[in-house]
Amino acid sequence: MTGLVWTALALPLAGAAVLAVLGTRLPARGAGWLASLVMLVAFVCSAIATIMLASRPHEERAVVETAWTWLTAGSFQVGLELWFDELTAVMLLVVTGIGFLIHVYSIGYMRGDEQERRFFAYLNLFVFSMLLLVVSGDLVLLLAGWGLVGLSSYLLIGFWHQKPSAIKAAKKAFVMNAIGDVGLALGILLLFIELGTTAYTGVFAGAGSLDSWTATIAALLLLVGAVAKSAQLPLHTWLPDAMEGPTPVSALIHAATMVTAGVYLIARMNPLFHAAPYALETIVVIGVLGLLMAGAIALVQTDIKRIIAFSTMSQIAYMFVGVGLGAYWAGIFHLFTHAFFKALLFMGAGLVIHALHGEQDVRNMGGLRSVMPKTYFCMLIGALALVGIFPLSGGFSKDAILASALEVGTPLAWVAYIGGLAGALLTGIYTFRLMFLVFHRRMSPYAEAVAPTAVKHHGEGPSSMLWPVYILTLGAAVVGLLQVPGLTHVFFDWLEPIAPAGMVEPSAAQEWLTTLVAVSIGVAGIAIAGHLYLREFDATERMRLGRGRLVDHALEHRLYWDDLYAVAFERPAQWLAAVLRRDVDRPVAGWLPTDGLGTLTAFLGRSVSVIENGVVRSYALVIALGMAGLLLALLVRAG
Amino acid sequence: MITATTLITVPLIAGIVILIVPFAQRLAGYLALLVALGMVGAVAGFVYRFEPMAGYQFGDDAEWIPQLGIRWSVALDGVGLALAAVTALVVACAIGYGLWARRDRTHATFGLLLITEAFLFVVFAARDLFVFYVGFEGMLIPLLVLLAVWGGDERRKATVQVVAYTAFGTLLMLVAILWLGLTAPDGPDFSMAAAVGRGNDLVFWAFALAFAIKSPLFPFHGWVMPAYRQSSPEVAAVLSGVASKAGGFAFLAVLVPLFPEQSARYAWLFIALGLIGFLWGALLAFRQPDGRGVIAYSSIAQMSFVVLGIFLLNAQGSTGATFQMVNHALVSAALFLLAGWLESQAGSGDFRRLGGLARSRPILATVALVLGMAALAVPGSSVFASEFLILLAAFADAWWLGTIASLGIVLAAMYMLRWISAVLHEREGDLVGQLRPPDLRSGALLAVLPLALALIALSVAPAQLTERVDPSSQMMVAGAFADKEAR
Amino acid sequence: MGIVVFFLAAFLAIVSALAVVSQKNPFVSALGLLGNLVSLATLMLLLEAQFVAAAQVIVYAGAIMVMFLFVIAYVGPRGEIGPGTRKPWQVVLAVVAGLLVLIQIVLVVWTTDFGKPASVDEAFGGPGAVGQAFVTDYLLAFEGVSVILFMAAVAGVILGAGPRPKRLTTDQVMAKEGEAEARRRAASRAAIEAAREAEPGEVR
Amino acid sequence: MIEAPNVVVLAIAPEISLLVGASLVLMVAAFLRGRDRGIGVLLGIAAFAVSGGFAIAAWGDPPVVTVAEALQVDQLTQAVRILVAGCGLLTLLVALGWPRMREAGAEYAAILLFAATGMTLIAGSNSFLTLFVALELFSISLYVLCAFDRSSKASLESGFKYLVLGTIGSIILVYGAAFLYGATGSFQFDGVAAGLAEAEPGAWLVALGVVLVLAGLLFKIGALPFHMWVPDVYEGAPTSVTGFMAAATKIAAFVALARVLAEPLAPVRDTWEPVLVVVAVATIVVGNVAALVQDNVKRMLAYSSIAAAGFGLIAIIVGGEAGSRALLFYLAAYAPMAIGAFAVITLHERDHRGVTTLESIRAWGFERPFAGLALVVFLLGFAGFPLTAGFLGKFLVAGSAVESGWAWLAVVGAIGSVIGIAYYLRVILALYDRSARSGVHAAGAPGLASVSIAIALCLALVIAGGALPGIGIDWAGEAARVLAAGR
Amino acid sequence: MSVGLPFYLSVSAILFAIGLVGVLLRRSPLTTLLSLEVMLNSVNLTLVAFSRQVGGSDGQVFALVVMGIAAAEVVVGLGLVVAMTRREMVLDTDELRSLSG
Repeated sequence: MTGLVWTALALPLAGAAVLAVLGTRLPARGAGWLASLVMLVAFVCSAIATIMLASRPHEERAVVETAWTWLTAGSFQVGLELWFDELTAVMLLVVTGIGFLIHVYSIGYMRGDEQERRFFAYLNLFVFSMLLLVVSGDLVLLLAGWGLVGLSSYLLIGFWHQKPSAIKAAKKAFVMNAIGDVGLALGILLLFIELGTTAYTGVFAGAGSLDSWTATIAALLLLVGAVAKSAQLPLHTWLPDAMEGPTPVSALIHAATMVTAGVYLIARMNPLFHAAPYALETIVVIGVLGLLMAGAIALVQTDIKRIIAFSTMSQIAYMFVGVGLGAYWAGIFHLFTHAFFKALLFMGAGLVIHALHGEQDVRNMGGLRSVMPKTYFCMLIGALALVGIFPLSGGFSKDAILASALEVGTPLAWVAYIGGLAGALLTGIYTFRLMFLVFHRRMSPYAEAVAPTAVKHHGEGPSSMLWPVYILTLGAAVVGLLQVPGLTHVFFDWLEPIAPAGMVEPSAAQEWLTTLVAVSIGVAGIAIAGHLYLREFDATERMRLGRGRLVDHALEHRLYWDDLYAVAFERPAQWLAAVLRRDVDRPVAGWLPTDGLGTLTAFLGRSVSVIENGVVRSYALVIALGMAGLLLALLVRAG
Repeated sequence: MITATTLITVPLIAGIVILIVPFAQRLAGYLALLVALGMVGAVAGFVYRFEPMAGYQFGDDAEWIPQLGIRWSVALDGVGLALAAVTALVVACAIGYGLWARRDRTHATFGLLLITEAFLFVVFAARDLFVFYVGFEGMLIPLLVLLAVWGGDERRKATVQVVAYTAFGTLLMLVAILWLGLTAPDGPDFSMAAAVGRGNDLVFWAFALAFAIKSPLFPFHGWVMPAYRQSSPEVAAVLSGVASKAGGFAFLAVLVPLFPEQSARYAWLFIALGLIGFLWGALLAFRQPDGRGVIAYSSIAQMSFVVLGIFLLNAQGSTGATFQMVNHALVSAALFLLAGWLESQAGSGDFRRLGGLARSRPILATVALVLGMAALAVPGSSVFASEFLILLAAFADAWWLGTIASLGIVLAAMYMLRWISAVLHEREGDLVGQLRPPDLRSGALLAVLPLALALIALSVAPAQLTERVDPSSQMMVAGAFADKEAR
Repeated sequence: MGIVVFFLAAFLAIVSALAVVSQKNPFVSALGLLGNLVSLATLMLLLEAQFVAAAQVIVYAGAIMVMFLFVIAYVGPRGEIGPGTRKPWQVVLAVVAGLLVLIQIVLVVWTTDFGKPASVDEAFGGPGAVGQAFVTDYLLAFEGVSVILFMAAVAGVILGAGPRPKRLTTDQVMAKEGEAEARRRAASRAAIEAAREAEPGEVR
Repeated sequence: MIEAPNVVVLAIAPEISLLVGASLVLMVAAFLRGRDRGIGVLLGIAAFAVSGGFAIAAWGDPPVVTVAEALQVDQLTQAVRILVAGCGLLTLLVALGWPRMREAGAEYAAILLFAATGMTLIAGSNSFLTLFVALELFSISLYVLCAFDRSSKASLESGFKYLVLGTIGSIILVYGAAFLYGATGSFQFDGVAAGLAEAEPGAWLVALGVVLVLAGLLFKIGALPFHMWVPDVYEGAPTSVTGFMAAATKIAAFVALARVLAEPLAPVRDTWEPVLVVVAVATIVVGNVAALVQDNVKRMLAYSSIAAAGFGLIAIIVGGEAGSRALLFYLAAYAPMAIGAFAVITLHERDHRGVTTLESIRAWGFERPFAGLALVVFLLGFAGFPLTAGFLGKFLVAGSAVESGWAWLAVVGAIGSVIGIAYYLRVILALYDRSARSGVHAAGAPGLASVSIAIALCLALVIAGGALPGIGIDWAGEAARVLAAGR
Repeated sequence: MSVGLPFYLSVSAILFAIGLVGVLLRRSPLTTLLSLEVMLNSVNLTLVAFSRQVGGSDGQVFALVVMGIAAAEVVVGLGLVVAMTRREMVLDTDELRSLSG
């Protein structure tokens, strides 16, 4: 069983290495198929391993295995440790499964790009990193995976590296992630110093014995990492910019897998967070604020991918609320369903962009329903799942989170509940704003000029792009049924063992009530969106939501977070570095002023040799004076 | 029987022979490369035979100048072996690169590089202060000549600067060594073992100054910029890659064990300087206009960090510092070779005139990316592992120390990304169109690749190194640690 | 009597020494030195060093002075150069140095109590006593001086040998030197230029 | 009845052989006038070899005081005899490369032999009278040797300057000896020592005598403020003579100074010690600083030899067994470096047909790899880099200073050495200036082979003295015991 | 002896100083050599005076040695002057400045 997991872990790495080394010696198409094949095998391995895990008795489901000692120093020891349990299995399946589909999709999407091989190498590398993150049984190793996904994300966002905006976005993502890495690393350091180990077994066992302050600080430091990776407040600003990367990347990394790593981390570290209630409350607060803010900003974005990106941020904020409330299973469940419908939405958007020759501005779309009916249908399913319309997948998972808030019942949980419902309204509006602007209303002149011919020639897309979309559509529609309140209980049962201290589980009544409310709100949102955007209008008109210019301006500028960072950190750092370089380093490092010293010694040397004027009388004079001087000194001293 | 003495004498003799025997130019180069590869093999044999718990090994101990109590005493422990291994690799790659670059007057360049290697081995293996001094000072000569003769346009000024700084430090150290050796209780004795704990503060500072300048530790880095910028790539690689490690190694293997009491007492100062230097170098690297500037200041930052790690005086700190030195040797040597390759192809290292090199140069892009990512310590890389150990040590010492130090890691990400994108990405610079060979290939690639592969290997199993280093490095700081605890 | 002779001799010695130093014509200076020697010989006689006094006159007046006069005659008017006064500081400092040395020695001499001079017998200072000391206790010095004189003779031959030069005035000599120097410089410059411009192959 | 003084002929055999050699050379020269005169030089070499052979054969014999107590023949004297014979031998080899040797080689050899006789005598002198005679013997010989190249105005000028200033120095020495005679009633060293021991402390007369004697001797070693003649004379003299002066004169004068301080003046150490300390520091500083701005290589080496004299003075001040041993080793180590360096300059003068300056030596190292490398080694030896005899000399001197509480003098010496490295480096940089093309090219000429042999011998000595100095240290220690016993 | 030792020594010192000043001031090489002779003579006087004071012949022997050496020096010095004359050099010590710096 563990062998299969190791295989699943190693295959993408091998794939990446083979692609990198062979490079141009591979046929262009072959790279994509090879990478996809690797993913398929990895998925199959994961699936079999999961089945084998499921066949075990409950108490034997957490498997730990060390391949070799990775790093030692003194009492510090980190093994290359595999940790395979129910949560790992879910993540494995999501990563390999969705990952496989997106690889296949990419074959079509990237066709014709001269750097295809590099793209698939990066993609495989990313999958390896993500798998390392989820299967590692040691925090340091998790951090390694954590960093490597950041790296692959950087590489993929900046894939079209001749675009300065892409490189800028990639760097931004990497630096933000690095801040998170450092936070996470500090948390791990603190845990090691308190517990003497970084292996999960030791940490879980010792978490309970930590005093609450230490636990809180450690948990908050881990949270910094989670927040950065999952693009939550206040380290979220990289995610919208990350849409500069190719669309499959957005689908894989910035929707289905990497950004959810923060949720996974919190769920994984639940024994620690359990010991740190303040940290859990912080997570809820971050989640509520994030889901509202991201939803609001999504309302005014004009880039199709950015709208989906903010939606992602908002949905992950829901997951944060879920895990923050202690309903780890609900958070992971939402992660699971979200992976399907968000990947679907991105890939659908990708089809649209493909058909429009790379256009991403929704103002230049419109009326595509007739041209791209298959795409429209799939995306509609995805959008409905996102809004949480019964019985599609998103509804079940999101409502599970909200219902958990009801079950918890604290004031903060009520805030979360209300906030979550408000968020559902925003979700409805922005999702269908997108759908209406893209597929309904009258075609924009650009779309009219481009789309019909493109579709006529190539169809809505090559089959390698369409089939993954279909499969995801199916998934988005049905995976919610794993956990129908009162009927099926698969997900909760499966994940229950991961939280030794137990998980919050709402009653069926709470869930159905919440579903009722949430679906109504979602439908209301769709209605509002229809009211606002389903009218015919000139595409050049600015798409405002409210009347107040201030609000619009603020939302369009994403609530000034970027400007805040620029003013607070980036510019001072740049200024400081410039000043240090220009004015400070030279005097400080040049404490031995070789120039000045050289001039000084040269001056001294010249003054000394002035006496050496070649005149023998002067020499004799110096000798006489020297003798007289020595004599004088000695006589004075003796006398 | 191959011992540490073999390690020293073979490159020394080979270097001198290559220097003076008038072989054909190419032949001299290939001979030098052969010897350098032989040294890699010899060191590999040592690594294979090394017993981590057995202390100093492969040693020789013979009378040298009995009148002064000076012995030819050389042996390798884990720390010395790690650095010797990386030295052998870096020098081999540097010679390989020089061969590719068709350096003129091959005899002299490669002969001198081999002699440098021999002296570096002396430093890493010395168990006698006199022997140590010979290595520490001796390695300067060939490097200086290499800098002064084959350097860039301002090589004279750079040479003078290097000499002024380093000679100043080492000569004061010589006086200190004399004091230690001649005031030994049982007649003159220059062995390190006899010097443990006998030094006073003045002697301590004389040593510390020499090492701080060589490392270079902030604020003794004034010579670094001119030296790294003016020397030819292979020499810069050896200078920043391994020669600077002599300073860091000396802190760990000489200063701390010999002066446990002072080391514990003044550890705070070195920690402070290390911390400042780490951030300082990172900030300055961020604003450098060319590749060499970035690498040079990042080297200052990294070596300051190493010193910080050493003076935390615990197992993780010292092992981490050693590991970090190995990593940095590989990274900076490879980066300098790469920067040199770029300059030789494009005619400039100026960021404003480069860029977009990744386009249709996949090999260059891959190698540069791997190195860049290693340099910025992406988690999972070997540099990350070593930095993590030092951070761990810092955090264990004081939480705020670790927290501030972690800032430097974020800064490292910023400047290395700037380097990568300025060279590889974005729009093509005006010089890039004129490049002759389109991609990193053949000789130059073969010179850089082993360094990159070594980094990757260390990333996969860093414990292979730390397990061998750990017992030795713990021994080195044990005395000072006990003193610190007693305080 | 002794006092009168002493002061007379001392006065003459000083005056003649001043003459040596101050005269423009080296011939006159040399004659001044002769007077100085004789005065000193007188003083030595007062100190009962008859043999040394005699040697002083014989060696100096008989040998050294003659040599001087020959060379002065050989060199001719070129030897006549007035006291240099181009740099006042040189003069001031020279006088200061001289005075400083003088004052210090005189001070030491007059503040030291030497005690009574030793009583000496008749033979003291005579050729017998000094001669005996020379070939017994000071044999090595004696031999050494003879070796030095031998060597000096050889050196005189080496240095003095060669073709006889033309007589020229100072100005002519200086002008010629200037020309020669300029020629030499030009030649060496040309040689270096030529070597620089040559192809490496030719250089080899 | 006059009794002949006792003379142990065997004890003064080296001097006798030198003098006989000189006479033979002159006689042969008289017979062979007009023909190839290399035979005169060969005879000179033979005389030096025989003289040195006698001294070596007598090594370890019990000390003898001979020639009516004028001369003490002990280990120190033997050591100087051997060293001077070696210097003379090497100098004659170098001189063969000088074109004028074909017409006046025999005279040159004869006068060199006379000078060497004076030097060996001064080392063994047992009275101020002997000291003075010996001093004059070699001084006057050197005046002649300096002016030996009559075709060169610079040579005549240097000879005349040396003569005027040297005579002033000698007069001062005699004057001092006279005052000491007045104070003690003797010229014999033991008599003076006995008299001074009884004299009231701080007597002005004694102080006067001591200062004048010291001034006379310091003049010969070229210490401040009596150094003024050194640069001009070194520059103007034929280069082989300069090498001989830098090496042998220094040995003789230093040993004489050490003997005078250790024997007659030992009781008044309080008087001369402060004088020497001031002089030593000033000499080191001024010598090094002034050397820094010289463009003429011979002149630069002259200043460096002034600085070296300052370093030797440190050993003199320290005195005792350690200091004396260090002094002797330092002088012995300095000799081959000086002769070798000036031999290389001789070679360059032949190639260049002109004065050796930093400009004219540019890129010459590539023309003559062996000579260039040798010069580098000699310069590094002067600078005190490890594995050269010069380093060990400085090591011993600084070591003796540190050991006996004069550590600050060692530090001054170390700082001087730092400055020293800067100007030696200027030469090395010029020697291997890759951007310049050598204006001269190496050409064979008669006599150059012997110069090369001399360079090779010096090189071997310098490296052997640095790598395996044990014998030399033992040897210096034995010779130095004489001086140490006096205190 | 009617005049005390200090008188002789003073006369010697005065001559020494005169000779020294002569060397320091005169530019003619011949006069310089003559001034040196004055200095040498003054030292001889000191030696002889002390010899009388001490009552040994050592000082006188030394004085004789000094005389001999002075002769040798004069030979070499004058030989140099002659050689310089032959090389048509200016006989002015201030002009002997090709070696300086």
